[in-house]
Order: sequence, then structure tokens, then C-alpha cells
Amino acid sequence: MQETMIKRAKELLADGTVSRVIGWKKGEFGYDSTPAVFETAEELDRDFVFDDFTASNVSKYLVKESRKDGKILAFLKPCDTYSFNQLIKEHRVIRENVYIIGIPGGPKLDVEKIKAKGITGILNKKNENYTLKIETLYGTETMMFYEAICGKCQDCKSKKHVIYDELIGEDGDVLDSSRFDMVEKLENMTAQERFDFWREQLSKCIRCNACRNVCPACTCEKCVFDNPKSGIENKAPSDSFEENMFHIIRAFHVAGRCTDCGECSRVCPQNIPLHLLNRKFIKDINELYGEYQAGADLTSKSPLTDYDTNDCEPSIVHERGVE
Amino acid sequence: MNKNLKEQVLRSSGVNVLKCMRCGKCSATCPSYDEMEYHPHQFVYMVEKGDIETLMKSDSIYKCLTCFACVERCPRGVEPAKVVEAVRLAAVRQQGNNHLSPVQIPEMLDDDLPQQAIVTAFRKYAK
Amino acid sequence: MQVNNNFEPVIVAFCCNWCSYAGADLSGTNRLNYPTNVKIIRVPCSCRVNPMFILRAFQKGADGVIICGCHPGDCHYTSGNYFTRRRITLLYSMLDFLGIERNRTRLEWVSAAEGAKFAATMQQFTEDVKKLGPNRRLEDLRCRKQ
Amino acid sequence: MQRIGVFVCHCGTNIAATVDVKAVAEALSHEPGVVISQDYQYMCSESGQNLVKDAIKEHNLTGVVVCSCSPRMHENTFRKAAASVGLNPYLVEIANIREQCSWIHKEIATATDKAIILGKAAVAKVHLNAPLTAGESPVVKRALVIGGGIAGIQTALDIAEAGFDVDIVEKKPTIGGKMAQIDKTFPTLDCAACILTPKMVEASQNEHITIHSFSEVADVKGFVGNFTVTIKKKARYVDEVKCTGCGACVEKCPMKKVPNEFNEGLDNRHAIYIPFAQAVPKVATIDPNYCMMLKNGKCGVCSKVCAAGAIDYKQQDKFIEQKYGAIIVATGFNPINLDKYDEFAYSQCPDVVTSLELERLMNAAGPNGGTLLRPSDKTHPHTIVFVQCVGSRCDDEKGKPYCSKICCMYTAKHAMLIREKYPDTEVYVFYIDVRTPGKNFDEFYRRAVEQYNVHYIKGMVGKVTPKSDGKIDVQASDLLANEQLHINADMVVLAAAIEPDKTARPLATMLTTQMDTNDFFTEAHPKLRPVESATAGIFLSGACQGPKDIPETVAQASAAAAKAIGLLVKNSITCNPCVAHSDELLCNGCSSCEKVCPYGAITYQDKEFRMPDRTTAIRRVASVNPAVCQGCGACTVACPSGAMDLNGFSNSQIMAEVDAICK
Repeated sequence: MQETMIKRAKELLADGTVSRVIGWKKGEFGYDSTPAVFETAEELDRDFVFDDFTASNVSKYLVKESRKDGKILAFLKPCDTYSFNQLIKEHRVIRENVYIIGIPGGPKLDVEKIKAKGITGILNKKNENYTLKIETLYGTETMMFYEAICGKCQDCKSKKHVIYDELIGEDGDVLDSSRFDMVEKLENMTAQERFDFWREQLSKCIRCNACRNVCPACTCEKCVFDNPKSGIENKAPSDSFEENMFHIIRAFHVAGRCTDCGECSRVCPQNIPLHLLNRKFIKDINELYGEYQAGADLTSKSPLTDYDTNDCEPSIVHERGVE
Repeated sequence: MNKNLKEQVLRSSGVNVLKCMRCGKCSATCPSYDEMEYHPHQFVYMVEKGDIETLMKSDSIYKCLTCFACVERCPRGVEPAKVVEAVRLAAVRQQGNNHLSPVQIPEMLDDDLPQQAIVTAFRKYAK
Repeated sequence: MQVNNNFEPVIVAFCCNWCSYAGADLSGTNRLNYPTNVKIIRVPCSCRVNPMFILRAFQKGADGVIICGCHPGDCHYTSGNYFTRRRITLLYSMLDFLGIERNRTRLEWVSAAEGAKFAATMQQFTEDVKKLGPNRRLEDLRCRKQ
Repeated sequence: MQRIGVFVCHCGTNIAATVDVKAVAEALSHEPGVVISQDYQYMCSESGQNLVKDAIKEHNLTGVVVCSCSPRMHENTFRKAAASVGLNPYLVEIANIREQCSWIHKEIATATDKAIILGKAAVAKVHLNAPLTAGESPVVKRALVIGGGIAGIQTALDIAEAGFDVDIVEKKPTIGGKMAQIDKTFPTLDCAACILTPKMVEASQNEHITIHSFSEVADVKGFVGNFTVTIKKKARYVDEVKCTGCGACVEKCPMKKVPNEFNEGLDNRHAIYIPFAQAVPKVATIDPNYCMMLKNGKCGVCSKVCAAGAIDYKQQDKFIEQKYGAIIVATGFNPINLDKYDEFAYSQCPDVVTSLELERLMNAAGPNGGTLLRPSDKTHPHTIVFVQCVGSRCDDEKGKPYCSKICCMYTAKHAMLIREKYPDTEVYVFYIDVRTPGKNFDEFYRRAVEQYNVHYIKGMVGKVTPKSDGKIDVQASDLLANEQLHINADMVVLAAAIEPDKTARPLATMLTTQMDTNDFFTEAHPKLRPVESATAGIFLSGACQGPKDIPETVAQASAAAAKAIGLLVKNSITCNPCVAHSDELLCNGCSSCEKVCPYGAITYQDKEFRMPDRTTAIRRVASVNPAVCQGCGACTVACPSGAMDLNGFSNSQIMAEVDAICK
């Protein structure tokens, strides 16, 4: 797959269709690839990588890249196309400046899950019959493949590309996922249990801002948390700001716009399940205002900029779940 | 004027006599009107003035049937029957311990007596 | 749970200028009593109430937040309260999800003619919040009153 | 550095009785930025305003906080005062310590604490107030009058007289209202129709007046000077333009058993009808509940006899939309339903009638052609008992707590007319109080007693019992004689309380105007602005605001017209500068705000910006049209980046208030 992608990218660079390519670049180790922009065939040959660890969503980078001169080639996995579509809808990317090649999605692997098994010095890995064979500095280790799948791919919602100029490989379908199971489980806890759960999780936050910086819905010119005039400016971790304000406000800001790409939880160094906050909003929206998938199309109105005269009252909160 | 007596009547009746607008509908509706020396509206007015002893001495307190027509019809929610009853109660209390007791009741009963009358009578004489 | 009888909650009420604020004025004009705990902030429309304000109030030590607007369909600005209803429903649902007591938040439609409803609503809401006791779950410790 | 002045009003004892105003002034004087903090008896009075003005000049104030009544009352007063001495009016904030503090609380200590907190919130807000300049918005030179009774007609005529177009919306097939049903008017006893119908004709012929009869207001949008109203013209199944009002259809209509509302159901009309001879517009209306053609397609007689071809069985409700600068509410009143008053046997005995029914019974155009006959057996009544205050001055859920005001006078009128016309009739009036404040009113009542020998008895009727011989036993008390009376009457007339029309409440909701607990519209000020509602551009005419007799109604109607004309003569009104604005440096151009704006006030443009890294970039940013924006603030919450903010109610201002309250 990686070779096919590099070959096609080189062709498009050569015939002048695009002047740059955005994809993933090898890191220091076999598992720490990062999004990167390539301008020449040499760079592609040397650094371009596409494997089980290239989980990151490159859509957000196109906010800046699509505003530069010339066209850019973007390799988008199915989940990334949702983010991209949403950005088009919000006029944040310039569609004409991006040539999209849809590529197959995950499941991608989470290196932290491998490390958690005590496997270190990772050099390479191979998937054989659902078993992951990992070559390390200290010899070969094995683990079950599914145990290493990253969180966002476990609850994959769709294998379908909602936007592309061409596809490499087959297009898939929207999946029946069980992504709301954990939200539901929390809903059925008592308020005290939920409070304890979230207090424990959110108090781990170190305000590294990785969730915000990676989020394809967080593309504000200036984030409210960085803006002294917003009244809620807060740049460093403080007593209870993270628990009480930061994550709630962030989730609310992306409510109705979040495509559930799962990047926030993937990048969180403290393993806070931030995606559950977004999913709670998505679940509520689906249940109260009708099914809505942000980024699935370019025309539908976001549920929070829309209304129905027969909408439920907030007192519905009292009628659902457990207090 | 006996202030304590007035307060006692007001408290035991729970009636705010100041709400009366002197329309007289209570007396207009009263079936015992002709039997009574003082009429329902006068009860309300005299209690307001504090002239309770006069009422206590009058037979009128026993002539009230406690039918509650005045309570039902009063446009101001004054409840004159409760005032009458409170005055009666004040009189009964002063008389001492000559209350009617439940064991005395059966022999006084008449088969044709409506149940409501028994209850009313008991409410009236047993305090 | 320990019930502190002397607990006087801080209650922030956001009232839209056209209906609910006028309704609050009307309950004053009609001398309808409601607890002093309730302090009203005037906003042009209930849709002006940013969820940020609500979280901010809780963080600064409010024990209850109530939002009042025109009845759905009667918004002075035609549609403002419909947006309010969605936003506030989602926010309240999220606060519930985070384990915040449901009775600390409320949205009520009060028209300019409903002075009695305004007073009764505030009375009830204050009682509900009193029963819950002080807001500890959403408060910023630095803002706690001594 | 801010220099803020705080002014605490006593409002006589309205505030000072429950709030320690001195303590409030003292506490607020320690707030940051406050350089002067004073209290005064009446801050809104001229000397009170001068106090504010002098302080602004003397201390060179940058902000003013007035702790007083609701901003809905006097915000403008103090803003104007500030402006007159050169302080931007939008640097004035009001802390509402009357309606929302002193009037609702009883304990001085807690009320004072609350007043201080409200004051602190206002001080915190005013710190962040910015000077604003108001724009202007045009006034639509057309008025809408809702209700076509004497109040609505008079208001419309006066507005038309001033040269403005005015539309009357009347829910019944004809204008005229209650006055059209009345026989004679007190205290002059002139015929109501003789003075009303010329006005109805005048209204229909006035080139400035359009009458939408059989119509209702379906929707109201907009604001002072620029309301958009949807009027529902109900299907009357007759083409209003073609119908000549000849009445041929009415005569031939075979469906004759429809209770005649105009005669209070005392006789019948046809399924197609013209309410009364002088109806305006004089156009027939088909009652779809009774018309055989509309119910089952069998009949069609009216269509056959109509020479003008005006009958249209397929007519549908029609909605028209019209813009208005001012709206005048004149929805009037109705007598209350007496079904719950069993003691007066109203629903059991046909000879127990309401006063309005008596009007029809005595009217020459009424069911008996003006001869007073008992509805039951059409005989002359010889003893008539009038009962006052039926449902008025009541403390229970059956009646109304207020005095209906007009009953004493019309009962004196009825008694007098009956004694004049039928001297052999004995007339008794049971009253609680006879209330006759008004020019020539008490003289009128005395005439009834002295000249016409009407028996006025102080006391109330307790029980009305119809007897088998057709007579009616009236049991009542005579309080002055201290006796209970039984009168063997032929008729009993009940002076039913009056209540606002049922359509008033939904209308108030549409208009966003205030109502009291009895559904009467609340005036902007009970003494000083009695014909305006608190909502700008909405005026009150007639009994919709409270019980009124005809002269009072007409006076108020003209006053409301004068107020509306005062608005309509203006070419534009100063508009609210508290509108949204977008900080272009923060705007993402995401279109969230545009989608929630009900006025379409937000547009986008591509603009070139110098970026922090010294490059230039073209960005899509929102801009708000301040003339179109009404300042609701929906966009400010939809905006994820906080670029959209609202003048006068900015994020930081509201949060400052929140902080002050929670502190």
C-alpha cells in the first residue's frame, strides 16, 4: 500500500497536478510516524510512511496548507474525510486547493498498548493470523493483534470515504458501531459514581493542550482559552479549571461539529477518555434531535444552529438515566 | 370589649373578619334567619367590634344549623358559620364541663334523623 | 446527607429582557414574595446565555443557575429561545453526565404576564437547591467563601 | 481609571421602607472605581436627576450606577440625564432594587444585603461599559387596531384623522362590539345605536381605514416602528366585495334555528346572517356549523338567490401579511359566565337574565321588538329584582376580585327605563355599595331613587328559587332594616362581572406585552403612562386595560391614538445600539453565527489581514449590519471563537455580573 501511494504521489507531483503532498513521515522509531508535507519525489522515497501506526488525522493541517499557493495532495483515511468535509462546511479549508486520495482506514495500532505489555525496544512488527509478532532489541515478542488496536479504531464508525478525488483500494460502508456503549454505561451509574469517575479522570489533566491542538474541529484563529478578552482565558493548569470548565467548554464548542474522529483521546498523554464527552453530545443529539453525523455531507444544518418548534425541554434530563 | 375573648374567637374560628365587605349575602342565604336574634352578618361585624359577650348570651348561637350555606355563598371567603361556631364554643367553654359525651348519643337518636344532622349536632354540642 | 438548615444558596437567574425580566418586575409590582437568594442578571434574550456563563457562575460559587426566557414561539427575536432550548438541554445533560446534581440547573419559560409563575418558580427552585446543599462539585476552591 | 458614581433612590418609601438605602450607598462607596455614592428621596425627579448631572460634572464621572426601580421604568430617564451633561448614555447602568428587591422582600437586613449585591453587580458591569452611539430605524406609517368595538373605532378614526393609514382587525363579522348591543347609554339615556352607528359608517368610509372583519391576528413579529403582522381572514363563504348586503340570502335560508349571538341567544338567526341591520361591513356570513350546504352539500339556496353571485362555498381562510409602525390593542370585555352561580338559578330559569341580555330584551331591534317581556312566557313582568356585584369583588375562584365599575350605573339606567316605560312595575335593586363617581352619575342614581321610586335595598340576594307558578322567589337580606326579605318576582337581572376577552391572553403573548392576573393588559405606568404597554409601540385602548364605561373608553381610545400618532409622525426612531459585532481578528468565518441570526444581519467578506508572522492572508470574516441586527445575541453563543460579542451585554460584562453575585 505504501508503495502504491508513493508511486501515485510522485505521478501527481510530476504532472503538476499538485505541488505538495501531505502524509506521514517516519520517526526515530518504527512507531512514531508524524504528519508531514513532502515537496519532492526524493523526500517521498526517503521519509513517506504508511503502516499500522499512521493513525493521525491530517485534515486539520489542511486549514493552513490549503491556503498556500498551489495544490496539495492529501491522503485521507475514511474517518479523516469526515473531518475534512466538516472543515469545508465551515469554510476553514479551500477545497479547490486539495487533491484527495482516499486510502483504506485502520485498524491502527497503539504503541502504548504494546508497551503496556512490557514490550520495549520495539524495532518492527508483523501481523500473522491475528497475532502480532514484534521484533525488539531483545528478541521477538508476540501478542494478540486486537489487544494492540488503538481506541479510536476499536469503535470505528465508518469505512466509507465521504469525499475524495480518487481512491486507492476499495471504499467501505458506514458501520454499526458500539461506540456509545461506554457513554450508556456511565449514564446508568449514579450521579455520585459519574462524578467520581470524571473527577478522577479530569484531575489527571496537565493542560498540555494536545487534545485541543490535534482536534480538527478546534481551528479557531485564536482559542478562547488563549484570549484574555474571552473572560475564560486560562493557559496553565490550575486548581479545578480543567475539571469544571476546560473540557466541558471544549466539548461544547465542538458539539454538533465533532465528527468523532477520536484524536483527542488518542493523543492524551494522561489517557483521559475525552472522546466520551464528545460522544455524549453526539448521542444526545442523535436521540433528541435525530441522527446527525457531522461531516457526512456538506449541506445539512448543524443541530446547534437549527431547531424544531417541538424540541424537548431540558427537563428531559430528569427523565433519562439515573441521578 | 373583651380583647381576649375576641382573640380567642378569631383564633378558634380561623376567620379573618376584616375580609367582610358587608354585602349581607350570608344573612340573605341563611335558612335560620328568622330564628336568630343576631344574624350571620352581625356575628361577623360584632366579632370585629369585639362585642362577643352579647352574642354569647344570645340564643342565636344555638339557632345556627351549621348548614354552611353562608360559607358556601360568601363572595369574600369570610366563613360566617365558623365565627358562629367559635362564639358558641366560647360560650360552651365558659359553662364548664357539661359536654355531651358519645355514650349519651344512641338513646337520643331518632330513626328518621338524617346522618348529617347527627354529625352537625354532635359538632355543636360536644365541645 | 447532612442538611444544613442555615444554608442560604447563591442563585443566579438569567432573565430575558422582554418576557422573564418583565415577569420578574411584575411579581415585584404585585408584591409576590420569593427568596432573596435569587439575583437576576438581565440579558436581551435567553439565547444570549452562553454555557460559559453558567459554568462560570458555578465555578465562582453559585449553588444554582436558572435561565428564564419567553415561551417557545413567543420569543421577542422570533427564534432565540429555540436555540436556547437546544443548547441548554445539551449542557444540562452534559452536567448530569459529569455527575452534577440535576436540580442545580433549570430552564423555565416565564412570560411578561406571569409574575405569579416567576415568584413560584423562584420559590421552588430555591427550595430544591437548598435541599441539595452547597455546590461542591463544580466550584473552584479558590473562589470558596470563607 | 474609572470614576463611577452610585446613586441610590428611596423611591419615597417604596425602596427605603425595606432597604436601608444609606447602608447600600455606604457599602457601594467602597467598590473599586466608585468615587461618589449618594442616596436621594426621588432620584427620577428633576432635583434627583440634577444630583446625578452635577455629580457627573463635578467628579468627571466615567460611569453611573442608579439603584432604583426597574430599568424598564427609568433607564431612559437617567440615560438622557447623563447625555445632557455629556456622558455617553450607555455608561449608565440600573440596579433594580425596587421590583426585584424592596417590593418582594420584607426583612430589611436581607433585602439590604441583596440590594448591595445587585448594586455591586451593576458597578462591576459599568466598569466594562463602552460608549455606544445609537443608529436610526425607519417607522412604517401604518397602524393596526386589534378589536373593532367603540374603543377600536375611535382609535382608528383619530389616527386616520391625522392622515395615517390604519387597519382594524375584528374577529366578529361586524365592527361595533358591545356598544352595538346596548340599548341606551347612561347618564344621558341617549340611544347607543344612534351615536355608535354613524361612527361605524365613518370608519368604513374613511379612505385611511381598512376594516378586516371576521379576522384575527395570527402572528406578530418585529419591533416598534416595524411590526410584521399576519392577519387571518376567516372564511365567511361570501365574497365581501360582491355582497351588497341585500339580505335576500338570509330571508331564504332554510336553516333558521341558530342561536343569535347578537341577541345573546334570546332568539334565533339563520345559518347565513348579517348580525344586525347597521352592521359594518354589511356583508353576509355563513355559519359553517349550521349551513347544510357546507355540512353535507345539500341546499345551496343562498347561492341561487344571490343576484351578485357573492356566495362562495369553497372560500378558505386567507392569511395576509402587513407591516405596521404601531399596534393598538382594543380587545374589550365580556360578561363572565354565570353557570357556577347556582344560588341565582341563572342556568335553571329563563327569567333570570344578565344585564346584557336585558339590554337586548329592551332594545327595539331585540327579540321582542323593544317590549319588555319575560323570556319564559312572553308576559309583562311586574316585579323585577336587580342583583349587583354578581361575580365582582369576589375572593373566590368563581368570580373576580375587582369592581366591574359599570354595573351600578347601567342598573340605575335599567331601573329608570323600566319604571319610565312600565310604571306599574316594581323594581328592586340589591346593592352592596352604589358607586357613582363620574360627571352627573350620582345625580343620575338619585333620580332613579327619588323621581322613579326604584327600591334600593342595601344587602345581597342569597337565593333565587323559581317556583311552579312561574314566579321567582328571591330571598335577600335588608341590612339596614336587619331583616330577611322574600320578594315574589317575575324577573331577576344579574349584574355579571366583566372580564377581558379570552383572545387577549394569547394576543399578549404574541405581542410580548404584560398582563395582570385577571388578564387585563398592564399599562406601562399606572398613573403616568396609562395608555401605553411596557412594550414599545404597543398601545392600550378601552376595557382590555381595565373595566371602563363608554366615555372613559372613548377618552382612552383617543389618548392611545394620540400616542400612536406621536410615534407614526416620526420618520425614524432611534434604534438600539446594543447590537452584535464581530472581532475580525478572531473570526473563523465558519458561518455558525449566520445560521442562527433571525434577521439575516450577518454577511461575510474576504478580507486581507497581516498575520502575526508578518505574512498577509485573505480570511473570510463576518460583519454585522447594525441597522438590521436587533441584539438578541444568538450569534454570540453560536460563535466558537468568541469573535462575536454584543454591545451592552458583552461576555465580559455578564461574567463580571456573575462574579459579583457569586462573590
